[in-house]
Amino acid sequence: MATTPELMVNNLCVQFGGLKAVDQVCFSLKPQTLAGLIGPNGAGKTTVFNALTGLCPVTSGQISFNEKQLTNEAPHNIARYGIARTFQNIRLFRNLTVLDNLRIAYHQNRQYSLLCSVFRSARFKREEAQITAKAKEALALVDLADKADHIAGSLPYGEQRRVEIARALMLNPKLLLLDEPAAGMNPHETQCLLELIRKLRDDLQITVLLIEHDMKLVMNLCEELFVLDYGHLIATGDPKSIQNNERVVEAYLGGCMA
Amino acid sequence: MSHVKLKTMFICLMLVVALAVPGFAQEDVIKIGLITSLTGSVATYGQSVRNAVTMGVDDINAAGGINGRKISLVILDDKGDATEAAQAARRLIDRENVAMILGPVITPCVMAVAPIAQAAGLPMLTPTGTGDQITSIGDYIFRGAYKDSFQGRIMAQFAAENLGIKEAAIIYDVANDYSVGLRNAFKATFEELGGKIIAEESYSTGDTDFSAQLTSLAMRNPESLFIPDYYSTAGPILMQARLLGLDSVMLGVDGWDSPDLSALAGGFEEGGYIVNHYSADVDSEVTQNFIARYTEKFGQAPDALAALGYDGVLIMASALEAAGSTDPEALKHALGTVGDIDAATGVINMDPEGTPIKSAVILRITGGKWELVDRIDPIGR
Amino acid sequence: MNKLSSLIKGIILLLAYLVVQLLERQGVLLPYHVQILSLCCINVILVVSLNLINGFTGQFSIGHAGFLAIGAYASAYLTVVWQAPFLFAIICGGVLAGIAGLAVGLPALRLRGDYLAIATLGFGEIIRVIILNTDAVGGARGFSGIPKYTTFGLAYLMAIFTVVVIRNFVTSDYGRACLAVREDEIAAESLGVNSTYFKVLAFTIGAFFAGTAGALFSHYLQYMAPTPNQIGFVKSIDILIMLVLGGLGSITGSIVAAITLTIIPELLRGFAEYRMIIYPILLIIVMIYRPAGLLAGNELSLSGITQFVKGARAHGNHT
Amino acid sequence: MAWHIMALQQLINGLALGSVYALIALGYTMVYGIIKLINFAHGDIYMLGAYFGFYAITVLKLSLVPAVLTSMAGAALVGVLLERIAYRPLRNSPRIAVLITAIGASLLLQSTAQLVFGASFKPFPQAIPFRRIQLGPVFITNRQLLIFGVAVLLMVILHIIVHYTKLGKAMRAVSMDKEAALLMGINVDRIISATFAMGSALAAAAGILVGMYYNRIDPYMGMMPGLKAFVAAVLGGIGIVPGAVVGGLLMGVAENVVVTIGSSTLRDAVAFAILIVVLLFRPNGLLGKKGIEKV
Repeated sequence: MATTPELMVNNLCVQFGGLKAVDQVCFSLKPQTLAGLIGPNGAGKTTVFNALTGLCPVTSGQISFNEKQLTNEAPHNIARYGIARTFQNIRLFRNLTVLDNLRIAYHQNRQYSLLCSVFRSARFKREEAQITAKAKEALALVDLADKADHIAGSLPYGEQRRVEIARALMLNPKLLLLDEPAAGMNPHETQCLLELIRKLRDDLQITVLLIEHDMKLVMNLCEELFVLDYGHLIATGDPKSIQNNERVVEAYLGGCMA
Repeated sequence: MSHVKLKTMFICLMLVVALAVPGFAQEDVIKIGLITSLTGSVATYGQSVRNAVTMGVDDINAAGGINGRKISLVILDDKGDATEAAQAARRLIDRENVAMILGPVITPCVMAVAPIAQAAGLPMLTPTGTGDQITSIGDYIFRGAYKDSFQGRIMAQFAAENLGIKEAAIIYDVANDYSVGLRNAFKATFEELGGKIIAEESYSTGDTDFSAQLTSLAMRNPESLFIPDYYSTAGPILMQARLLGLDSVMLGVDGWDSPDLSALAGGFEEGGYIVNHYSADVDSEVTQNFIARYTEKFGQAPDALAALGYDGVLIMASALEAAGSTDPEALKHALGTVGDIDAATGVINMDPEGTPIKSAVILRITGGKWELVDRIDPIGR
Repeated sequence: MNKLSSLIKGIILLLAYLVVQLLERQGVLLPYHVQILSLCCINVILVVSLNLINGFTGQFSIGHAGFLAIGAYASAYLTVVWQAPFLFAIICGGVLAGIAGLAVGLPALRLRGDYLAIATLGFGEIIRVIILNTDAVGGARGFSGIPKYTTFGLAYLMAIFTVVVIRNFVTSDYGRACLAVREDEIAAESLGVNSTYFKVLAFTIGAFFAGTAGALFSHYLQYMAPTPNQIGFVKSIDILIMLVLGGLGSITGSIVAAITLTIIPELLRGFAEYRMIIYPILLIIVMIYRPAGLLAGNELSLSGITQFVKGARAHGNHT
Repeated sequence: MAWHIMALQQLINGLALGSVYALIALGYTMVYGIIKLINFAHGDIYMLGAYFGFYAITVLKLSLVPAVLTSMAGAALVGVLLERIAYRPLRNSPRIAVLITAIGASLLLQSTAQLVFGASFKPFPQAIPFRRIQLGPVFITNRQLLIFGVAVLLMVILHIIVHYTKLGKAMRAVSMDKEAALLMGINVDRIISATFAMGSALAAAAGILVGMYYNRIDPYMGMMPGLKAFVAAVLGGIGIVPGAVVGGLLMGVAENVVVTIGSSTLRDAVAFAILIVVLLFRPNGLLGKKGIEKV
């Protein structure tokens, strides 16, 4: 396993008007780690994700991924470098089929040209078949192969979350960012999710960074944790050390009482 | 969707289709098609023409028809839209088998219909189309109105020669071919005669506020102002011009001729000059008779378009009579040669080129009445 | 199966053309009817191309007549002044309109919804005013003397071409990217879809086809006038009405609506003043009962129709 | 007239024209604020208002103020009925469907008016005399003053209603979140009806004023001013009451400036170009707030 960090975040600051949502955050991720980003509500976790994926402008600081500068790149370019994500409030293309949701994500890897698609060349047909096969494969990975032709918005919540993960996988990502993947799941579903994420990391050799409030999942799954509070990174370490970190406990308790 | 709703919709549709099937035609009549604008923003002009044409046709039928045959009129609406006018023309030619087309009313519609009539070899006569280019489309295309260039020239000559005006300004509708055509002709002739156009402003069809343009014009203080547009727009322009302090001599065109001009201009039209086909005060019995009967029948005095529409029927009738049949070739020949038609807008002589030769009058508004100032006999076209 | 159904569709389309030709020769279909059919084809092109922009990519353009105007005038200028061959003129008209579409697509990057609608409307009116002030194309007098090159056959062929190209486009990766932009721009971006590019692309392709429709139109009517109902916002709104009536995002819906709404005013013509009362009432009734359009975003398909004929209950939601 | 005096005069003209746009735009923006509908029929309600006023003065022989009130009541009724019949069944449908219905309603009102009132242009009865008020080198007509005054007055009244009355509070609640307003015990249907009534009454007042100002009414008088007023509302930031007035005045002044310094043939094109440029820099209109999309 390589030891040089894959993702490096250096002094990241994100400011909305006068509000510093993320302040001087530094962390790095080694390849194929299962990492968690935790912290009380409003700590700035999703903002870090948004900054990483280019969805909100970085005020200062740098983000690099495999030694490429990603700071303030357009989101679609970041996707091309191999960072995929899911969203806290599931952003599936609700009116499209599950299969189409996945096929859209293959966009960056499509080779055929506009003319090929308009005139339905052999190349187009071959590649479309490949895309469909790949999408079905990804669906099978999240155990939803039989739902390919369903309209995405009509699926139950837990399945939608899995479709979103499968869709992210279609990008062939090196880093997968999961924003509260277990939200709204029952304990059984959460357990399945845990196994799924582990399997994905092992089978596809990807790095996973997730935001999660379900501490049981986080502690069982993650190998490394980053704790955010009011935009500051207050602790880093393995789950054990975090559990015993006083500042973290205080932040959470303070968060509870507020 | 429930089946009941589907059914209702279906029935509605069927009803429409059923109602839309035209009635049966009789054989011993001469079928004439009228394309005019009954809906849309120029409907007011199109309805004037429709009223006058139906009145004219009723007159002819009451008097026994043409060579014993009555005229049956098929009226189709074009919404003031060129595409629709073209459809209407095809329908008249192919389905209604009309002997001749009257209309359309506005030049864009005429220009869309003319190539169809020409290609089909069916005579058509627009009573009101003034665009110069209309009659050059072909030998089957005729009109009852002046050409824009004729009328614009008459007014320019009158202004320069009779009124001795040296400087003129123009305000015109840039989106209306009638207005643009008249402006071009006026400008050309006026400058030819040594006059100077010191300022020009324009507006678009549908505008109601002219204060910006008129303020600009007022700064140049022109000796005269030429307003080539219909009464509906000329009226408000006249009012706003006077209120903004323009005291130029106002020059107008036949489109001003309407009983509503005075009210629309708020009385500020006083002293203005227009070119017109006829003078209500002095002209023939036909004119007087037409005005009286139209007013009685439709509850309002006829405007220029109504008079032209009525004359369109008279021209058509004399041509049908002269041709003796509805044979397109004969009818075309007749339309180009009939003459001495005593019509509501004066005596009309047709010309094979398509535009009638008729005299023009210059009228002046004095004390709220049109007063004859000058009569100009046609000097060619 | 796929090949077979394409073949069947091709044969049906060919047969339809032959039937029209035959009926015309027999005198059953008058030039009047054929002219209406040509207009139907032109409107199909306009509506389907607007569907790409408004329906599939989720933008809100009400300036489509501006593209039509560019195609119509440019091609007419080419055939009248330069005596260019018609096909060349059509392509030039389309390309010029496409370039204009590119220019209009740019504001679309910053504007959304009603604001974009107003910007496109403004664009359409700017085009119209420019044409109105260009003497080389007749200005307010209109552009006359355009040769009658548009035949039913050509319009029919172009309509089929447009439908096939746009259908192939929307069912390819390109089209899926457009759909993604429509559904959720942020998610689309995070999946690597350059939403800017696809918005502009949709505008450009839509405008190109509207331009070709314009070329067909000017050589159909033989005269172009820069009036609002010919090339202005009234025309744009007419196209929009057809699109929404057929259902956003449904190509077959667009076709059905374009044909229906071209024929209905024709059927109503005899009603004179009442015509424009009946037409909007019909429109309102249809919208109330079918707010998502006649086909509600679904496509009519051969298999759907056969299923329907067989009385299968599957008809309804998915065809 | 010197150049700078003319510029000043044109500014006055522009403000008067802008007031006309603003008067119509107010109604657009109110309805939009509540149900996010571009009420295409608004321009035609304005036309109906002018006709109601016309008949109130000529047939019922009312004087100006009662005629205006009658016409406002009539237009309010039409507006409420329109919403009930044509828009309410579509409240939960895609916005575009309602938009098309609104276009249909607009066509219907135009052609019905044409059939009932006649297609011709009618001179509006002059209920007040013409007067020019000299202000140093420039002047203003009493009608321009009236239009300007009424536009500002109505804007102030609307602002007060929206911000300081119970009805206004309810309207703002409905415009923010219909479901939540419903849960708070607000009768959403009634608030929407009230909005349509108010918007339509405003349009009717505008119709009469404009009819008097320009001295001419016809069944299609709502089309172009309606379109321009809508553009003005968008320019100011649609859904925002002061935005309608700012947008309207700006449009009016811009059109006059174009005529003064340039060519009047290109007036509409330049006006629209200005609009597009402004929107590019302020994508939500001049007074519009930036909508932050939550990720």
